[in-house]
Amino acid sequence: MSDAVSPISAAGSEGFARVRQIGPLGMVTLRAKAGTKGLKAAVKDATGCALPDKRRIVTKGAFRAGWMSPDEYLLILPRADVAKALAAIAKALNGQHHLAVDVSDARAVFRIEGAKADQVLRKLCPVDFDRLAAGELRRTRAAQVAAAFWRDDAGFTLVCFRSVAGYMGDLLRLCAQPGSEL
Amino acid sequence: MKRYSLFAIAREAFSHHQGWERAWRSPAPKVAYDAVIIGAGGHGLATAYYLGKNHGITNVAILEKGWLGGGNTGRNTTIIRSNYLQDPSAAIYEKSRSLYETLSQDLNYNVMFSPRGVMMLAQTHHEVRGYLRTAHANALQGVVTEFISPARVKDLCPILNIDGPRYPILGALWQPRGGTGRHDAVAWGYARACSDMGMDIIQHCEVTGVRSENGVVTGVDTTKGFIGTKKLGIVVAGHSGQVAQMAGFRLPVESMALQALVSEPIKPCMDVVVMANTVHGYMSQSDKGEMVIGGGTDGFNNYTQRGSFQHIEETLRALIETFPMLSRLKMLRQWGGIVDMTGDRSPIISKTPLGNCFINCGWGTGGFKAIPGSGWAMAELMAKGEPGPLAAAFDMGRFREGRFIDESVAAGVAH
Amino acid sequence: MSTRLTTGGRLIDRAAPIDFSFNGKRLSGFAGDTLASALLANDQMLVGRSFKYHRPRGIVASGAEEPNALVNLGHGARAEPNQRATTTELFDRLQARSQNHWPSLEFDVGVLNKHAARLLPGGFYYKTFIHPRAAWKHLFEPIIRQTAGLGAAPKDGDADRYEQVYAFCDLLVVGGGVAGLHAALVAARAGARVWLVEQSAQWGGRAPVDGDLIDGVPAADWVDAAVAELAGMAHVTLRARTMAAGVYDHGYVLLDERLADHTPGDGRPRHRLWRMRAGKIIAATGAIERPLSFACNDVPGVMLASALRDYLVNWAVVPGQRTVVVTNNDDAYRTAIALHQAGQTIAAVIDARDQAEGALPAQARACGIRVETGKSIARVKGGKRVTGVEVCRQTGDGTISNFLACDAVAMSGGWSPVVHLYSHCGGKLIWDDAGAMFRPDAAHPPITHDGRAMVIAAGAANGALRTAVADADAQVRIALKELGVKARKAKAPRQDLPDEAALQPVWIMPQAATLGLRAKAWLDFQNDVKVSDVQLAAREGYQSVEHTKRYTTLGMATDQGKLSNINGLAVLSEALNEPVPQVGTTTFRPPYAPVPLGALAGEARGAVFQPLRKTPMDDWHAAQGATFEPVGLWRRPYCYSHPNETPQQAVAREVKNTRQALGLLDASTLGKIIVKGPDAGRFLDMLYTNVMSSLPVGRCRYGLMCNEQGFLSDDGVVARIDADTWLCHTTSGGADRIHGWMEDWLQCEWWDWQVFTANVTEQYAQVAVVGPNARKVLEKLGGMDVSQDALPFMAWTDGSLAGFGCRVYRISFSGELSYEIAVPADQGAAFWQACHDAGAALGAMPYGTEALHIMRAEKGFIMIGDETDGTVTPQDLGLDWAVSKKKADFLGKRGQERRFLASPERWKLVGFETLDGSVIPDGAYVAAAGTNANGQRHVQGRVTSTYHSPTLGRGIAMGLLLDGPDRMGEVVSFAKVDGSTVQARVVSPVFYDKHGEKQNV
Amino acid sequence: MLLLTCPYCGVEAEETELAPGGEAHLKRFGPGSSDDQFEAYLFARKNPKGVHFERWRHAYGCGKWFLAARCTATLEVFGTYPAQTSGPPDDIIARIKARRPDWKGFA
Repeated sequence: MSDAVSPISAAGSEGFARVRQIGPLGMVTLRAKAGTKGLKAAVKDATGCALPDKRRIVTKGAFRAGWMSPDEYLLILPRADVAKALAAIAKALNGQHHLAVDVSDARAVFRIEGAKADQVLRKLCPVDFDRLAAGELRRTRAAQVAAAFWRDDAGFTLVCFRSVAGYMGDLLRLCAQPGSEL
Repeated sequence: MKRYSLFAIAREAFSHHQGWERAWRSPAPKVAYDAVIIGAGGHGLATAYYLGKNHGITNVAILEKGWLGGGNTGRNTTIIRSNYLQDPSAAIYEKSRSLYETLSQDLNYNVMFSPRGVMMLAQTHHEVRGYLRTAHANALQGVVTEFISPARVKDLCPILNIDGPRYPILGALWQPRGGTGRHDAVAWGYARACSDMGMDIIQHCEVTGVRSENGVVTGVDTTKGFIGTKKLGIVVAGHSGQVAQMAGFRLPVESMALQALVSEPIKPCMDVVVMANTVHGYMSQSDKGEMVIGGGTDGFNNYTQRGSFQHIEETLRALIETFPMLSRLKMLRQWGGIVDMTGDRSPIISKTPLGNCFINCGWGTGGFKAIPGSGWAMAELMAKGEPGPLAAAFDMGRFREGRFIDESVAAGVAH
Repeated sequence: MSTRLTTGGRLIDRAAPIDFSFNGKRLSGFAGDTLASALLANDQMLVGRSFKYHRPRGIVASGAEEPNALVNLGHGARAEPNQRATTTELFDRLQARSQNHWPSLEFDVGVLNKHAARLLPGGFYYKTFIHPRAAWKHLFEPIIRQTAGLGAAPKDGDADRYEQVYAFCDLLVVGGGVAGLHAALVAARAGARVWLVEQSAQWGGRAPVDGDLIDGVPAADWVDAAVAELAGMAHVTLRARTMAAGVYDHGYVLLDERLADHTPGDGRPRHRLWRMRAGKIIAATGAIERPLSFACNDVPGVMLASALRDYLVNWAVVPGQRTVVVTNNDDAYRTAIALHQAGQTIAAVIDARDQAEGALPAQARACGIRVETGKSIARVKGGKRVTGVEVCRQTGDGTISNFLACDAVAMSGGWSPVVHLYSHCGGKLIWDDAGAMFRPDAAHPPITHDGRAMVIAAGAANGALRTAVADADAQVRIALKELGVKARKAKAPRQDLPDEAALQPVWIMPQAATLGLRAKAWLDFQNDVKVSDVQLAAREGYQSVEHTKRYTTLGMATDQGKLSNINGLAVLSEALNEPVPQVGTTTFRPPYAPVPLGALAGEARGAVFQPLRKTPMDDWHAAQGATFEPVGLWRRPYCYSHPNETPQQAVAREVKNTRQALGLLDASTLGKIIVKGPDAGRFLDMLYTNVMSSLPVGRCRYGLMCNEQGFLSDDGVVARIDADTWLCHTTSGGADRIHGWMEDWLQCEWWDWQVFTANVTEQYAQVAVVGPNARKVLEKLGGMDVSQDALPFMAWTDGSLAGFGCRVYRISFSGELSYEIAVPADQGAAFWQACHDAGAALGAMPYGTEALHIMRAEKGFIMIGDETDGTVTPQDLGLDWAVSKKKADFLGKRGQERRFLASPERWKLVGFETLDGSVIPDGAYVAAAGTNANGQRHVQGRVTSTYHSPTLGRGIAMGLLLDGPDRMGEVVSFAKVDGSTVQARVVSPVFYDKHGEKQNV
Repeated sequence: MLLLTCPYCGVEAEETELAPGGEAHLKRFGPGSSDDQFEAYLFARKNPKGVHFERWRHAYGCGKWFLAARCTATLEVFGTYPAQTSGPPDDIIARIKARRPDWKGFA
């Protein structure tokens, strides 16, 4: 067993906003219909978080639970806790129709930080950032690929697929170049 | 009809061009005709022209709800080629291309057919195999094409970046006798010739109903009154579904917006037509110097003659990657046309549930190049009541049988 | 003599001189100049040549409507043709060259004198160059192309970068004149999120130039205060140098911001394209003055009256020392008065109206300016610049009454509202007889997704030429109401303007101008369309306004008819004897003014042109110097060439090594979708042509998917994970499509079925360990039992190898003993390296996609996209065994029952073996005797995959052949493109290890 | 550039976040259906110039398919609703009728 290697090895960059890749994180996709018996408990047991409302992401320390669709949640947690979380979900949802799967390796995660961090994403995502609520998990498009992000602590955390981590890193750096502040 | 020539121009110049006669008459509709064609676009006018020329039927009216040539004929990117994969397509497009070669002389109207050559770039191994297949098919179909090397590609079109890091050009399917034409002139030339044969082109005359008795069309209601006819041809491109509905049948077509744009004119820098299917874009340079660029089709039903802008952006990204010198040129104008897409993206030239009613539609994104051939085949169908060899495979029955004419096979895409 | 006055110029900074060059000549201007004002200041009247006749051209206008002053700007990777001098801000060391002439601007051999021009009326090319046929392509067309085309084509890529930004607002106000500023103020004070954009670098529009008073203060001061107030509000965004290029459906507006056009190379993006989504759009885009159509109105020195005033007031530049003003309205008198006040000489004001008694004419007369009413210009004298005008009666045919020497002519034919943005999405226009103009029809606006007006015109753009602020106030209140924003009650600012008398529409000057004069009266300066051309078009039956436009090219130049359209339309309507509204207008299309293609492509160039999907082992491949090929958006190694090895040699080596020792393939791109739930088995039985519900846990099964037509769309191995969980492998690049396909059926058709899917393609790196030594290397890695007994062919198991937690599948796409091992993607590179390390002594080498393809072809395995092309059924490929006969239904079953698909005459899969051992060319067909009714050769089959087999040392191929499986042993001939043929024997498509002994050991 | 509100996640999504999916409320015909039925299912489309019901997937968002009622002549949107319905909901029908009094109804 070797240590997990992040999708791209490039270091962070300083533009008018700071862009860096973070992780590795643990991630679990949980699919279950709202109202499924044990769903709340499953999310709680796996992450300590309440079941998120539509388009919300709930944070509890290093654990997060995000609403992805009416029957899909994204649980974010330390990598070491994934197996434990999967076991907790299996237990809580035992006998209920659901799907829980480790997707920790399938994603790349970026932090975009600084007072103008939103400007970087405004160049990539068709999202009204002025109206982005606190604790909102927005799934959308970043340039030509799918992405999801939320705002916290003077910055944004952005999740995309692993295979396009290089593309995403390049894009974010390009859009944060000094001189291109909005 | 006064013939057009350099001498005629010189003669008229002395009288400040006061002596030119009308290119086509604007008559009021007669009570009835031997044949009525709905749609005075390129295809409708060509149908009428060949009805007269090949079949001696000249008591014909061509009804147009707007101005003649104002639909897709007047808003396409004017590419003429016949390097199709499937036999029926290759046959009708090649017939069309060969008619284009002499169309200016046939019509005594310069349609500016410019056989400058069309190349379709192969940018993946898969695309190479697809075009090699087309080249083989074309050789057996009597269509002159050739798969050429990247060096030859560069030679024919120096502004191409053949070493693109992402999609280097691996070769191209080259049709030297393909090219472009002046779209408006095609409609105008046919209109003038039809009018000269005594046919009535009736503009601003919208068909509002199709009347039939016992499965046979008797005439059409229009904004200029009822017009009786012995045969009816429906040749209305994007609005085919609307007219078919009036006639009481449903078509396997959907109407969508296809977009195009031109740059500002620049001095000649590109002597061929280039199509790049992997990155989705095609381009030629008009005689005026504009870079004429074809964009994508929206994926939703739309009758607005304007499309969604992201397709223009996608096309331009692709073309700037392929032709880096484009970046500082400017978009002068963009527009859309409504194309009717069939289930297999190939056209329909077919009998209909009504005995004397025929339909020509579904040319999708490829109608301009087909105008003469389509008119030729449609005229034969209307005159004889049965399709000739050019039209036979394009009947509507193919959808029921699963007998597709699927050209996407050749476009380098798997499905 | 065009010159700069020693005082004045509200926009220039005389303390900041700027050097620039025109046609290599060093000139100087001031900061704040446009290229046009600077050229005029340097007496450079002649700036270009017209499109068709190569006539000398001078500056006519002062903004985006300029048809003539187009230059080649910059050089090398910053060369830009057709740059409009009137909207180009001057910067240090700007280099401009004039266009469309040879050898020089002053002496152009392309110029056509009046006799030759007479041979080229509108539409002349349709009537000639018909014979001989070949001459068009080889002679006429090349000449026409060379003489057309304006600027030179850039040769290089672009040194600059571009970016795009998404933006949102409640109200977008387009136009930073007083109407736009006021509209923005009202909306901003009401709390709406407002954007205000202005295409030029300055706020205020015409009002400061004309010296209007607003609420009693000079317009310039009012503008400054308004801008300051707006700039101080956090919910307001102000952007100068930003043009609203186009309005699209549902409130989408493209705004082109020119960031660094005037500061090239400063590191900023050159343009920024804002993709605005606005709740409502106020088009306060102003109006454009119209030229008048008199003979030789194209001679340099003839300008719009408003432009002349702009140059005087903004830049202290006067194009002549002695000016004639010609007009049909009062507004142009402002120019005469302004020139007079600046100490310039006005030869006369020629007013086509019989009376000119308004306040402005009175003021002009009071200044001592001579006013001639009922008069027009018969003809302008001069070649490369105006030397005088011949004056005549407007009602006559052009008989000259007197001559006025002058070196500039200021013309005004009235004003046309800028209705482009209102029209882009279908807003209708109405003809305003009083103003002789088209203006927006508020009853038929362009509508947005909620069915309400998307664009509301305000101010001069709405036809309120003299009550712009009041109109803007009314319109913005309508907009706010529809947006649900409550506006504060307040009186609109008062605009104090002198009264103006009505204009008199004048479309041809003089009214009954002779043929000769009409043939010299330009409508479209750039495209050389004259009054006589439009009249000819009408006479020849090109009577629809679109026909006229296309026949004559009126309005099709790079200014898109901003100056010419209305005049041309009116001339057409007179020729047809129909009122203007009946003739209608041409369609306004985006963009309002040309936008660089680079800006529209945005950031997507070079490395980020498209997303490039990489596997976890990609760095390793790159380090090994792999030749990559695109597979969808993925890149995969095609082969790994050793030094001095061609790709072909590398592929052959990779095949042989894999068959003889050990090959390693990065198979991570393979699609992996988990399907789970009580109904998952039933669901997969619908999706696949064969039965998946019966697959035992721990086993794998190859499956086919068809579309509803019955044609093959994907294939792959399915593994049963547990009682209600399956893992479906798809083709590389097919995962998203197939996952979407699954979700479509689950969400839209069988939504009551209990099935969940998850696309886990990227969670795993997958390595194919292939060849006789495959088991040995896994044993060497150690950690689990991979023996035939423990893990038989078509089984899978979870375990660990060398400490890597993994899932191992005993499947083979090569025919060799083969394991596919999935490990978490983050460990993929390490596991891949571990396999190589462990395999080094066993002959391990990586292989790429081409070796993969060859090995599968040697085994007769089909490849989606090669054997299939969207028109091929499983039965065509001899895969009947994988199509269930028992299932009542699956996707594609009904389609396959249709006549053409069920026909016994379909082409079927066979192998081909050339008699001479050569490789059949890719894509070759098997011809049959005779031709069809269209003269095309009959065909009876084609090759689908053809390779040189390194294993067998000769060409092998698969293909489809009529009655193929019944024709084993028969020799058929493939037609090559050169007309020759290749003979091949029909054989089984399995060329290697026919009984599958190697993979199952 | 359409703007459609996803009925599942409530995002007012622009067209680039969506994938179009053709006519809505088609009835699937499988084995046992007549040639007419099967041909109509696969190919015959209403393709109206006016009120149209169609499928969209919130592809870059929550991934769900939904249905939209839209005018193909003006691009006006009358409403969106979940895909798990066999016909347009009453409130959308009412809204369409209010704006298009001469609309013949969903058939």
